[in-house]
Amino acid sequence: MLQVNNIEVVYMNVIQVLRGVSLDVSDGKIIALLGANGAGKTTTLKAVSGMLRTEEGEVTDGSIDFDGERIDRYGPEDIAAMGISQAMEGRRVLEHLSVEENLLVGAYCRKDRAEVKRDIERVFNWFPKIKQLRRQMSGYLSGGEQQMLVIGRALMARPRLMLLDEPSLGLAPLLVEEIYEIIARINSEQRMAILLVEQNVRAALGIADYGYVMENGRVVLDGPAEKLKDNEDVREFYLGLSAVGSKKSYREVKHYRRRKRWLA
Amino acid sequence: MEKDRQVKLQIDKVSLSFGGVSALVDVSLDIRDKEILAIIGPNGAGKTALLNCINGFYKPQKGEIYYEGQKITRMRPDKLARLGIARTFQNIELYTHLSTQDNLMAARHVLMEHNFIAGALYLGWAQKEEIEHRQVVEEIIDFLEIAPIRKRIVGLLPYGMRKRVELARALALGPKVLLLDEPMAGMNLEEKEDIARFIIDVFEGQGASYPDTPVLRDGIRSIILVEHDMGVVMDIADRIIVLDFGRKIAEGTPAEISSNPEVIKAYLGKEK
Amino acid sequence: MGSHFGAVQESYAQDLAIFRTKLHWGALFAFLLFLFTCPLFFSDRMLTIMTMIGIAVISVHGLNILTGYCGQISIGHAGFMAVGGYASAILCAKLGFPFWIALPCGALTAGIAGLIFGLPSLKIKGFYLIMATIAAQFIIIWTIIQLRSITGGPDGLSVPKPAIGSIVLSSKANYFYLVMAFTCLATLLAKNIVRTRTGRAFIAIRDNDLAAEVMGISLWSYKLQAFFIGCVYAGVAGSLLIHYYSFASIDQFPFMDSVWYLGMLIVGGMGSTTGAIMGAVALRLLDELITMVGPILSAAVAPQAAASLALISHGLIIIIFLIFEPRGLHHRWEMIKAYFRLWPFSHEE
Amino acid sequence: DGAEAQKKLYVGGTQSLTGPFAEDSAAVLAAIEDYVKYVNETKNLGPWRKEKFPADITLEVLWRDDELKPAKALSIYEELKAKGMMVARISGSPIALALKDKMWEDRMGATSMATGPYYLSPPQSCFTYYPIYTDSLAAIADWFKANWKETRKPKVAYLTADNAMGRSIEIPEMKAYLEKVGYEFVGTQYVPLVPTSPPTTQLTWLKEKGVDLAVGVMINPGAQPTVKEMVRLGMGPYQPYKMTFGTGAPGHAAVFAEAMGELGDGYVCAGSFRPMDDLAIPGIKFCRDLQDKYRPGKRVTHIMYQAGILEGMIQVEALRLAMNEVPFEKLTRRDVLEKGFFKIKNLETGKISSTPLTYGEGDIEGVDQIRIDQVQKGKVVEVGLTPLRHIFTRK
Amino acid sequence: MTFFLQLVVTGFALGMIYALIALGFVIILKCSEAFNIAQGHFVLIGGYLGYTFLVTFGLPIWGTLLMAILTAIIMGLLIERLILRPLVGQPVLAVIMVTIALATVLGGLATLIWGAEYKAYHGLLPTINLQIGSISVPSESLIGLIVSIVTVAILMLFLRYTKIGLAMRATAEDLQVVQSVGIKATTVYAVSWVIASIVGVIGGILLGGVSGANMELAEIGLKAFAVVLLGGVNSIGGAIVAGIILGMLENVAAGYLDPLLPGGGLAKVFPFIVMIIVLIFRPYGLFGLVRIERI
Ligand SMILES: Nc1ncnc2c1ncn2[C@@H]1O[C@H](COP(=O)(O)OP(=O)(O)OP(=O)(O)O)[C@@H](O)[C@H]1O
Ligand SMILES: Nc1ncnc2c1ncn2[C@@H]1O[C@H](COP(=O)(O)OP(=O)(O)OP(=O)(O)O)[C@@H](O)[C@H]1O
Ligand SMILES: [Mg+2]
Ligand SMILES: [Mg+2]
Repeated sequence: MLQVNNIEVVYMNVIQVLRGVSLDVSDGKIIALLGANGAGKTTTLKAVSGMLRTEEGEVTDGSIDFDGERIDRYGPEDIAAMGISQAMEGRRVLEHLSVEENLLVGAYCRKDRAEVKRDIERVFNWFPKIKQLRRQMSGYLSGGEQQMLVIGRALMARPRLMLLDEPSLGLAPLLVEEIYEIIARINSEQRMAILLVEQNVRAALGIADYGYVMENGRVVLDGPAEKLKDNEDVREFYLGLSAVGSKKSYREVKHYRRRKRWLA
Repeated sequence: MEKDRQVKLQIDKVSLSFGGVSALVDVSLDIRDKEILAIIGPNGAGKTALLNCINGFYKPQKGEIYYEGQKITRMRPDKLARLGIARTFQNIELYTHLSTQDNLMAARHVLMEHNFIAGALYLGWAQKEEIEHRQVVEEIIDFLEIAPIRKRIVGLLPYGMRKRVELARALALGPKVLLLDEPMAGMNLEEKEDIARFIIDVFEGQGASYPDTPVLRDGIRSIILVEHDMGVVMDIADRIIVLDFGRKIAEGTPAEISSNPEVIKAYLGKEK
Repeated sequence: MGSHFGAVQESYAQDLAIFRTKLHWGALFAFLLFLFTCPLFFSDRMLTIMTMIGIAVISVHGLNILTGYCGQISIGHAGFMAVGGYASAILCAKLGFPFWIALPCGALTAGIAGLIFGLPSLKIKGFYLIMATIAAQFIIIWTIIQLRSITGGPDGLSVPKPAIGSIVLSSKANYFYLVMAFTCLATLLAKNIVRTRTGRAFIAIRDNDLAAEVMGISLWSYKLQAFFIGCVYAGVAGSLLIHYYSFASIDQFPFMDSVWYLGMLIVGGMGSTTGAIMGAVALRLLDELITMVGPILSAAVAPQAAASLALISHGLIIIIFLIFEPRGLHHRWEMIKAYFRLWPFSHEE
Repeated sequence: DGAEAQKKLYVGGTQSLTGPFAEDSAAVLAAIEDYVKYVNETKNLGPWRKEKFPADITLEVLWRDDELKPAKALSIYEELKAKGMMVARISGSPIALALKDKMWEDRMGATSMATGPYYLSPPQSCFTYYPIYTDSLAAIADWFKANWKETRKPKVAYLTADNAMGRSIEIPEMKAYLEKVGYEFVGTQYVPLVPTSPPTTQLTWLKEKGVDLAVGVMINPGAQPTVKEMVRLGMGPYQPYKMTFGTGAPGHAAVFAEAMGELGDGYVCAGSFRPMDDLAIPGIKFCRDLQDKYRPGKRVTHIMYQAGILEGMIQVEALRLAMNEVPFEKLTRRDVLEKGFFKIKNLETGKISSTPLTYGEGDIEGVDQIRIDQVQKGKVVEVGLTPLRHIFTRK
Repeated sequence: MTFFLQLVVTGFALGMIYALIALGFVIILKCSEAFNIAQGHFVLIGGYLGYTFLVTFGLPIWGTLLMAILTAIIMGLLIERLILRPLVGQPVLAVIMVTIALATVLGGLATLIWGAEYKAYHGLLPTINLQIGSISVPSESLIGLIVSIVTVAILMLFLRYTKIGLAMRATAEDLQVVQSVGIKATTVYAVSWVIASIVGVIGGILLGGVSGANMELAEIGLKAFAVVLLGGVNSIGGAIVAGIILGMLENVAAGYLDPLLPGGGLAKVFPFIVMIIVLIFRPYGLFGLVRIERI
């Protein structure tokens, strides 16, 4: 349903961030997008959701198609209306709105009022912690609570494709597990396709069907999740397993600057 | 625990609430010289609130906080920074329009002395001081391996890099106590390893490799780490404190904590 | 990284310098030479315009420190100029002080007024602070009217021609040199302030006041310092203005001027000394251009219509400029520089 | 052609074609243009004048819009000066305050649309054609006192615009004069230059204090709502509560009467211009003729057209007088000031101004008597002529 | 006592008109965090429109209001489409600057169309005389009061019962988030500019009924700004209360304090002084939203 074809993205006319990224999200699948800090994962998501424009960024080459329609020149509102919703990184809650209002904003474009009410309750069921705080101004929530709210808000739109930018960021371990269960459930129940950017590679590859690894603005590796998990580099750099398969201790990390990345 | 080790920071029955929400309830703990103390707990347990109390941003309704024996409970945050308490933030709080280097220089503020008149004239003294501190900043940049982004505007850096700059800025304050609020969130494993190594290196001190920068040379002897990644916490913390609903529910070594049933129920979940 | 292509610095001192390359020094020299020789080939009118621009630049530098760097938006800058201007006018006219003593005293008075009206900034932020500064403007002007016995109230106050020693600054050229000297000095000092400790504290407060406080910057002290410095600049500009008119009157400091000083800063680009200069120069020149267009237009339509058409175009030019460059002239300038630094490569790594 | 082009003199000057005085300034500019065309064409100076303007010299109007901004006026002034202009004009007090000293330094004579006491402090090279506000109000006070029938002292208060113009009457000399003439001074009430709500409170105050005469300086947008509210509250010379309200020149009675009709009955104005349709007055007739000739179909009905005619006359007269003594080629600004403006004596204005205009060194007020007009039955009626009192003591 | 009550009553009516105009500010601030320097110029245009429709076209008051509202809608839409839309997502300061320039343009237009002339139309608004005991309420004040109350009420209902109110608040917080959920920010802006221009224009007609259409009307916009901040930037109710307080303060200051001072003019600054004092104790205005400050 979503095809990103060899796009290049340039910020402020001078800073080139993506240098030819292609990926594919097909109906109802979960796709993981992995990569180090600054690889361009967030930028890729922004390119899809049309959010680049407000940051002086631009897709200078390549194209993005959604259901066969080319969307890389559309505004973010139009793209959202087509059924793509993004949970942005950095816990972007609407601070001065209450938790409930935040969720309502998420469902703004939906007409089915009754269904929206039910969805709010559903979100509260997934995240009981924020249910207690439903009248609280969201700016006062703790980091993790805000993260739950952002995910909940993205879900409220009932999109066909959801772009999740690091959903597990700052969540307690118990909750990370839950979140992934929820994502998997939504994916299977609502046939919602998900493009997932994650640093928690273990969890992401656990539910994803397919994965891409980005490096320096390029896709350097892709394949079905199972195959990626077995890739030697992925195992070492992302899963923290040495060749033998045992886990290293953080105390014993070596003091030299290590070999980095696939491509120089 | 060795009781004779000097207590750096003592938190005594601190309670904090916002309207109806109690963020902290009678929390007592202390951090001693030469230790990395981890604070863990579910989301909304009050970890960040506790750090905010320590550095004066929140004023607790009850209880007292002592730093090296001095009562600091209602002190202004900037005074506490001068006393040597530095921190990083959960939702990155950098000076977005400054370069990495200037962010660190801005933290050196507390250790610099020239005022705006000397600065305006930029003669001898001010220039000398600027250069001196610039040297320290460069050492920190070198230590944290952020030289390539030295002159980049931090607002545009990727998430992980900004976290690292925050750590650098905290070090630039030259603190004696370092509070870290989820320094590794949003990083992949390899980057977490880097940060873990930096924390350990800072804790241990680097001696002669960074002769001009006291924090790096002698190390920071007391570090409080708030983090959700259990792997990291278990590996590098000397002692762990667990908060839940604003209360301290457990305290102990990593081994003790990981087998504490209450902690498993509230926070860790079943071991897989 | 751009620095691969720029000059390579060998010491921190060099890295910290304002003028780093031969090109920088050459440009500086050429500019100073131009300023020095201006009166030889410029008409009185051009000198007047340049003098007024110089004064505006000084004022906008002050506003830039306060608003552009420290983030305390002020729409009362003309009011602070009035304090400086009137203080030095009164010293000269009523107490017979020489100009060169009255001017710093005026500047200091404006600084103190800045401190007083800056006090609410410790509690009030953002838009609410704007209100306090607007209030400053009106309260200051009102006070000047009230103190009729020393300020002349609405009738204004005549000020003797400024003199430094035995040189009476009565010719356009003389005063032009004086203002330009002040402008250059003001620019240099502003640049130095903002690139050293104090300036970084200001930016820290602007970008993130909460973190700044936790990171050891006393909001209390630095916000007041910003008000003080910004208003001292305004005071100098106000003094220079009044001595140029040889007459002090409240009409020289209308509220709309405060708005336009902020406008100059926005058009130039907040938080950059070059931007402050560019903005002041651009808007003042545009203003003059519009004046010239009026009578020419009136050949086609009635004079009043011509005047209003000129005014409309004034607004439209600014609007169109902002639509294309909402971040101000300075930003455009940086982009051009970046482009040439990278040349012949089209993108940065 | 070349020789003719050389013999050119400029009149006009800075205008405030945008901002609050836009309309006044536009009318003035139109009048100056028309008058200059008239002089160029006929070489006459006015239907009632015998003198001729030198035949070989053409006049040209130069103007720039200063938007009432002092800084702009300054550079415009320099520009016009550089073009060789030897007379200037002032369009409002902000401009006056900024240019007055520069003009004196350059010995530039100027006509002025604004009238404030600041002109009376030396240096002086700006000339007005209606009296200073304090003198206007003194004239009203004299007239009112002369008609006062009761034995008790009449009570007077200021009811004046809340701006520099309105407050310029608050000088000790003014109050002293009122008391000297036999008034009891009660106090001051201010009305915003353009009021946003009817000045009910101010008027109630006057009523409570038992004021008989209220005087002040107000422009029409301030005076009209004030008088309207007075009538509503039953105050005025023909109302249950007897009180007279008088203002100085910019609140021209003619404009007022036209806008208010009989509602404005009783309103008094000192030193104001005549109605634009009173063709019995030679000056007004002249205005009408000029307009018929030079702007047929686009008649300017604004009262300040009269001011423009006066300004044109004064500027041209100063140039002419100066050229009587100094040849065109040697003419300087100083000559125009000292041998022109200072020498204007009894310049006949066709009754546009209260009296013929006379200027001299230190005498910038022009008129020496002040006409007092009152609105009666919706029409302007001349009710008195009072000598200038020179209230303001020069410093 | 009569005097005092007189002050209070006229102040109240004036304050209600201020509150109406201030609403325009609040709406723009609510959705874009930018303050609209040109709000006073909407008032100016309103004054002249009042003259045009009442006097030139001889329409009755309701026809005038209707036509003026139509004009205001067109004006608001044009401004949003041509000037604000290209600036969506740009720094707030650019938006503020654009409103400064817009003020210049509107001022120029008023001069161009109406010659900056003073155009009186008092007496053309309907006259209702109200005498409460010894206090006599001016007709203009009464009309102003009624029209403002009705307009404000309609607007408040509109904002409460449509989702647009929520969208406005959300847009002010974070444009990107709002766009990411499919809210058309441009629509939100368009609605708010239309509302701002409607209330400005109506306010202009009401004030013009007292003072006549006049260039000085633009200055009134500034007072409305003070009203907004006193009330609290994001509070419509606050704007109303503050408008009334300010209107009364202004009148009481003019009535009682001015005569005591040699130079007078206190009416202009007294509200400012009170406001600074209030803000020091309530930094977010009387009813403003407390800004969230946490790290
Ligand atoms: N608005 C912007 N202007 C200029 N450069 C930008 C901008 N946003 C991002 N960049 C640059 O683009 C690069 C990629 O950033 P991006 O945020 O896409 O990385 P990421 O893969 O999401 O990293 P992380 O895992 O840390 O979130 C970085 O080098 C960053 O500096
Ligand atoms: N300023 C405040 N006003 C109101 N409530 C607050 C405030 N600060 C924190 N809280 C509440 O206090 C509780 C504790 O918050 P805190 O930020 O300390 O949690 P945390 O332990 O850091 O959680 P996380 O791991 O999610 O960051 C939360 O429920 C939060 O909503
Ligand atoms: Mg990212
Ligand atoms: Mg936290």
